[in-house]
Amino acid sequence: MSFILIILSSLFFTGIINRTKSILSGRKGPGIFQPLRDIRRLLKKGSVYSETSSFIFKLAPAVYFSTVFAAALFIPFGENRGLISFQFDFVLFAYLLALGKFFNIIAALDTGSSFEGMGASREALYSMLAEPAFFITIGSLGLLTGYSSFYQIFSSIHYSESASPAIAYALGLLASIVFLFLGIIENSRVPVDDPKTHLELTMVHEVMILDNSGFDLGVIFYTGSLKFALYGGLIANLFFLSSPYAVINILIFFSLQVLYASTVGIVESFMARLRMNQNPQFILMISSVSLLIFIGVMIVIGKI
Amino acid sequence: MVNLLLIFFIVTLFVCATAIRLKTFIKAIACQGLLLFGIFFLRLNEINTVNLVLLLLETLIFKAVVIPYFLHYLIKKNKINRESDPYISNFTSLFIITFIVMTTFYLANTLRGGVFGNIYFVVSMITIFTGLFLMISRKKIITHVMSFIIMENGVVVLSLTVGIEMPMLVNLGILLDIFVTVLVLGIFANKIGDIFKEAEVGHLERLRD
Amino acid sequence: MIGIYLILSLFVVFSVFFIRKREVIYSLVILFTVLQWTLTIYEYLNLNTVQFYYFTPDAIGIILLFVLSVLATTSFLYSYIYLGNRQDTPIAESIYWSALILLISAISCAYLANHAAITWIFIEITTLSSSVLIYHRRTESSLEGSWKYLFICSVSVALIFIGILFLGLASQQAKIGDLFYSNLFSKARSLDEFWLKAAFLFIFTGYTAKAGLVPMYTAGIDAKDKAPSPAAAIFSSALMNVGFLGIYRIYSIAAQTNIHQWAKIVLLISALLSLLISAAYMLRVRSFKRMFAYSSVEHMGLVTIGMSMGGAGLFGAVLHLILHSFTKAGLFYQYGSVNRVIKSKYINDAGGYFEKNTSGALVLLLGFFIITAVPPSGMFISEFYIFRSMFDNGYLWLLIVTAILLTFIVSAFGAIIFKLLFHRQENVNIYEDQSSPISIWESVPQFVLLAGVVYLGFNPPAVLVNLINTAVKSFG
Amino acid sequence: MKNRNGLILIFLTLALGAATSFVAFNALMGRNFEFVLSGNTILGQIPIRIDALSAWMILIINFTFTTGVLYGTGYLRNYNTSANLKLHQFLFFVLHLSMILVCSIQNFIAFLIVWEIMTVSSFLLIIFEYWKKETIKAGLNFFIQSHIGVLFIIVSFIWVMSQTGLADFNAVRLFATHQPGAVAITLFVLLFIGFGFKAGFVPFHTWLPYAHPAAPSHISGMMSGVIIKLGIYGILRMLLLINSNYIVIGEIILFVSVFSGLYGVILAIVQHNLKRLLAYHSIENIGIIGIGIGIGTIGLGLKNDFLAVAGFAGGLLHILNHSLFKSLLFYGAGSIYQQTHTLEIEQLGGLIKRMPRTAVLFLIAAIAICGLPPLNGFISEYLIFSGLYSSLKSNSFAFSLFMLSVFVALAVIGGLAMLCFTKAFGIVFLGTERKQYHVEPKEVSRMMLFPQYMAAVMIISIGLFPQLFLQLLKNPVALFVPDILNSSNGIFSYQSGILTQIGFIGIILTVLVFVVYEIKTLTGRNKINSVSPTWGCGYKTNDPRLQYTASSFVKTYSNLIEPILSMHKDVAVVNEIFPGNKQYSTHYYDKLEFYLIDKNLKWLKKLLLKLNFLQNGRTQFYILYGLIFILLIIFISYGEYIWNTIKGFFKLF
Repeated sequence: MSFILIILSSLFFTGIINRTKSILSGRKGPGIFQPLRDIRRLLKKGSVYSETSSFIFKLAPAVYFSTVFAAALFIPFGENRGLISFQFDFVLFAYLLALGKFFNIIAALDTGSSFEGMGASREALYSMLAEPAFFITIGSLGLLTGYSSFYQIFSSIHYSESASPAIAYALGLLASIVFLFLGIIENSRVPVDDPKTHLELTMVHEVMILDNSGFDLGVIFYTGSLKFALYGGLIANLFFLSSPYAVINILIFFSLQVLYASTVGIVESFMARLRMNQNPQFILMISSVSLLIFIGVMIVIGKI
Repeated sequence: MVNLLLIFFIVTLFVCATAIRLKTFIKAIACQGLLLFGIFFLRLNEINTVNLVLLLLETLIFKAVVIPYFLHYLIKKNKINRESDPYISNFTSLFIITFIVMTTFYLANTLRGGVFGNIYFVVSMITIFTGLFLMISRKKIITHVMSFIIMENGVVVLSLTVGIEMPMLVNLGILLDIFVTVLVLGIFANKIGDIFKEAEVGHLERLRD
Repeated sequence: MIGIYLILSLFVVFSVFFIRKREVIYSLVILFTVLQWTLTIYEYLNLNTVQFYYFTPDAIGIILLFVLSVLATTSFLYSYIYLGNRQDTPIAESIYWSALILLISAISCAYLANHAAITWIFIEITTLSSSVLIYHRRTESSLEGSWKYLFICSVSVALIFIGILFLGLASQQAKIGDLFYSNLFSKARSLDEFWLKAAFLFIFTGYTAKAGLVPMYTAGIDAKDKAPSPAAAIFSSALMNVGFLGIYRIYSIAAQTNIHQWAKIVLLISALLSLLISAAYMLRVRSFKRMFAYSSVEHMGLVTIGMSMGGAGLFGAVLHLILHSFTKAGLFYQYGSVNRVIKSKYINDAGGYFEKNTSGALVLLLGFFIITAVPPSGMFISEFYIFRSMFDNGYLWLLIVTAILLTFIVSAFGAIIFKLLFHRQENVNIYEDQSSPISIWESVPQFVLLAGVVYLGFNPPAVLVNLINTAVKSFG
Repeated sequence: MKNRNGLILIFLTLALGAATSFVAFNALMGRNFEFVLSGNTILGQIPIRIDALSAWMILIINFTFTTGVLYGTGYLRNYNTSANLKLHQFLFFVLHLSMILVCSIQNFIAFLIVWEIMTVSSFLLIIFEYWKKETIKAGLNFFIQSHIGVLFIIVSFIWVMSQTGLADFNAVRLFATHQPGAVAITLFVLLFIGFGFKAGFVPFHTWLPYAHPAAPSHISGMMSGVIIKLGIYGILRMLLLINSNYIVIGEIILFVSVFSGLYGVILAIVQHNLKRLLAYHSIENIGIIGIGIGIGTIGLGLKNDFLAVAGFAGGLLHILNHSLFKSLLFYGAGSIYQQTHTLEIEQLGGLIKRMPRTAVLFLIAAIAICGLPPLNGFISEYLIFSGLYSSLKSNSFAFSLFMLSVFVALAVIGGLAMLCFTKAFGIVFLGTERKQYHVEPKEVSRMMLFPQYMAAVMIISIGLFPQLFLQLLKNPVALFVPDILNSSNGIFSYQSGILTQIGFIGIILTVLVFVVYEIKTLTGRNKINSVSPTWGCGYKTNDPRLQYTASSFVKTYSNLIEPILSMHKDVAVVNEIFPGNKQYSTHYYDKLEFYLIDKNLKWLKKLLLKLNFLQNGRTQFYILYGLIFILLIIFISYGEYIWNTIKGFFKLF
């Protein structure tokens, strides 16, 4: 259920971002489905391989895509579970994404270019720094609900019934913020990274895929937006109402995805990219936010 | 009478301490041998012949004659210069020996009586420690040998306090000891004299870590 | 038997000294070896029986005598090899042999003597003969070494004599009237404490020269450094055991009285200082033999600690003594062949022994592990016992200090040994030209000794265990 | 000649392995093996017990040694120093035997003996290339440090023996039950330190980074694969025996382990030498294993079976996993060294084209060690994670916070490991070559590849079918948590159910990758695929020196952790107008090693060397010592008395 929705939303996610940006910058930007067209065109194209690169380079995009794809299977949809769900599935979720990153990085190193190595090193470092935030957040949510899989956690979050609703809602909000920024980092958008920059030295993600072309590039692009949708889905799960009509939830889902995308767009158009050496602080800041969540949970379940 | 001899004995120690020339040293040793003989002679209340012979051998022959002569011969043969140049100046050593004498007497008196009261014991202790002190404070090998002999004399005196009622064995031991050590020490000193021309201990400091 | 032994050995000594024909000497040496072994067996067969009025073989004496006989045999063998590889005058050789035999017979008698003065006399003789052995090379440094050894030992022997006189004083006052260990031991309680203390102090200080403990260990180092390696093997094993035995006897008397605690403290001070000094010098020692000598100091320190602890500690100490004798002797023998491969005796020049003489290198390797009490070393067991006794007696701090020092020693020893074995030496002219290559058979006896150490450590025959236990029990 | 020895060795190893594995497997299935050697007066009785735990270790040992002997025989082909080689092979067998005995003997003294034999033989195996100075140095370092460790063990054993009078391991249980808690904890801490030296827990780890590069690669594989695990075995064994105060003990273990894990990986990243890097990773993995054991122990303390099972199962499984992928990695490093004669990461590059098989195997191991699905590393880490997560629900804030930090730490370790191995694999195997080789590197012999395939197969199969291996772990875990054996307790089946799903996902993932890749190739067939130089952003001539280097790869990171590690920079300042050639080099030093070991060693040595005036070659002094000693003793015994008399003396006037 949620899987299909995620796929759907992923189709126009990037489009929405670009649209928001264009609107905000007063341009008549490309249509929402422009990115899809790009991807389709790319998929049709043949590809150019660097002579230094090896099969790793060819394999990496496939792995990248399939890890994110597999990860998407975990996302539940409100009351009804995701395609795959078991205890502590979020560990696997996180590590799947990590696997994808792993291959991206070594693929970048495979080209033997200095710029791509640079990007790779940044990507590796940032994702490493981002991991605590995710785990703490999920951990504390699990603590709040007393469950330990995406499905159970999300299906049993009912802020109103918790000991102190106010804090609970605050927690939900915080969690969504954390997920939002995690998504931004994972896809390396502003403020961590600016995909539209033209100086390789300042890129993170884009510079890693300098040498990819054709099919590979298309796959990578699509995976990017899929990832966004993934996190959007996670956020959405925080706010589903337990109502008999799935329609409402579906609406919530899409609206949240749109909201998310446009937020990213807004951020991108109003914020400048951080300086490279400030990124780590920024990312760690998210972790500390997630620690706040933990404290909040402790308060809610009355351990402090 | 005996006490007089013992006093003389101590005097010889002072002589050794202040002796600048090795000759005096040797003389003092010879004279110690004589004194020892006298002491033995007077001390021994009953004399059986064997004991007497042993005594004569020990004191008169060896300590008074043979050893001094042998030392003298060594000095002559190895052309060892005649000064017994010490690390510590004669004055200081004299002072230290006096200190040793005094403290020993004092401790002997203040400590419990019995053997401590016994003057032989005191003298022997004085002699032994003086011998050790001379050994430590002198440079030449030959002086080492001499101070060793002095120490041995002290041991002999000590054995007087103890060894009278003891069996012959102790005397035998002393005899063997003197014989062996002095002879061998002498021989080795001689050898050293042959190999290192100027027979000083200073040359014997190669073996070290 | 002792009488016969004394006469025969004297006869052998003199005839070796005067008849300077190789074959005669060798046959006489073989004769003496047989004599030595017969003595050992005979004394074992009639244990604790008074012989020749002054001699009574007791358990520990027998043990050490056995060790001595083994080492004497091997030492003869290696002396044969050693002299075979140098061109000495027949006089020098015959002096060497006679001195060696005299030394060994004196040591055996000292083991068996039951009378303080008698022991003392034989100790004196060992001093003489060993100083002759040290001087065998006829070089300046060897002369210096033997001189120092002789002088220090004479002084310490004099100290021992003073101690014995005090002991006599005590025994007079206690109406014992003689100096038989057995009598003193049985009537120990009646001895006057003050004199006993004095006697113990002087005798102990004197015997440290032989036993290689602080304070008088100094000369022994030079002696082991300068003596030919087969003799050095005896020095650092059997001769040290004599010193140990002397201390053991007087301490066993003291242990019966109220001064036991005091005597224990004296022993501990000396032992701890010995460990300290050996550790300190292991870190900066420059030549191999000196290193071995210092490690002997360390092991005697351990033994002394064990002895002072008594009980299991004493058991461990005696075992340790035996094993250490074998191991150290083996190492010294092996060093004899190292000397034939590598000219320099200094550690800095050494190296590459593994390629030059593999079997010997293996001996050194095994010897290193065994001497540092790393299993498969029998010494591990004895050290374990000693440690345990320390723990049981509540000397935990001592245990810790010992452990730290031992670690230092192990590391220093290892660094040196492995440099000798493996270090690629740039200047090849330190190696002797292998005109007479060392055959594997030369290493075999050493392997046997080391194997013996392992065996005795892990599975000591009942005989040995009983002997040690009787010794420990007699200690009270 | 040489080959024959090699074959004999292989045969012996396999025979021993088969024999012991048979026994061990039975034990693992729950039929424990036990008989008592009637020792002698010295050793006492020597019970030989092989329970499930020993069995697990023995099986791991046997597998690793099988791969090791095969790889080693290929690896040592080029060494033709016959005597040395014979000795090496002999010792290899001794090591194998002693390790199996370590796992089975349960008598204090006998255990210490085999333990030390293991140390000695491994030490001698390490210094195979004895002609290198640093090899000897590293070997001795290893030897000494394990010696210190053994001292700790000896002391604690002596303690137990003198309290109980027994030499059997069960004496520890007796001791622990009859003593107050503090004593038991102290005992455990002593033992933990002792075994920690072997296991390489921080701060007892400093020997690893030297020993591993020094040893020949198959030996490094052995060491990292199994030898350090025996330290873990010892700790586990003692845990079984000291069954009290589990919570405190568990927290101790957990704390040390987290520290080791983080410290190990943090330092691993900045290493330039491949084997050194791997060595630091061993420290990290020991940390992970320790975390598992720690939470298991805490679970026992809290009577929380789920926690205990997750912890111990994760820890034990990770022992196996680490032995697999770490040995594989070391074999890979060995192959690289054999072909290129260097292990400096900065000098390697582009090897994937020259030795593709090695590269793939290395990649598999790298992914596994990062704990990424679908390989075995993830499985054990998952188990540990699950334990940690469930332990969050405790009823004290402090405890939860502690657990959360451990939780996060584990996650961070994973991330750092990823950073590290992307660096290692990427720089070494990918890109273009950074230097010219005298001999062109080529793929290594089958003899060396085959064992690596064996390990790789194991890795993948554990990754895809974890539930089977979890079943094997049932009895070992049951030693700690007995009541998982009765059928009512569903924890085990529950976990294995989850693992089945994980394995299933792994399979899905692989299939998915394959499918996508196939689609691409199929669609790509009728298109123009061209090959051209890497896009240098307009810079035409591409030169290998332009590539991103290992140091620059981790530069941002090393700036972040500057305070933790001490970096020595040799910077050449450019101050002329026409600067000449400049060198810039950085190398990192282990701060803990500096502060804990080097410093103390220095002052201790100074202290000892102060005694050097003694043997000064002057006879007078030698006699003086005697005199001083006598006077000292007199003063000690009569000091007070003499003092009084002297006072009396002055009173006279």
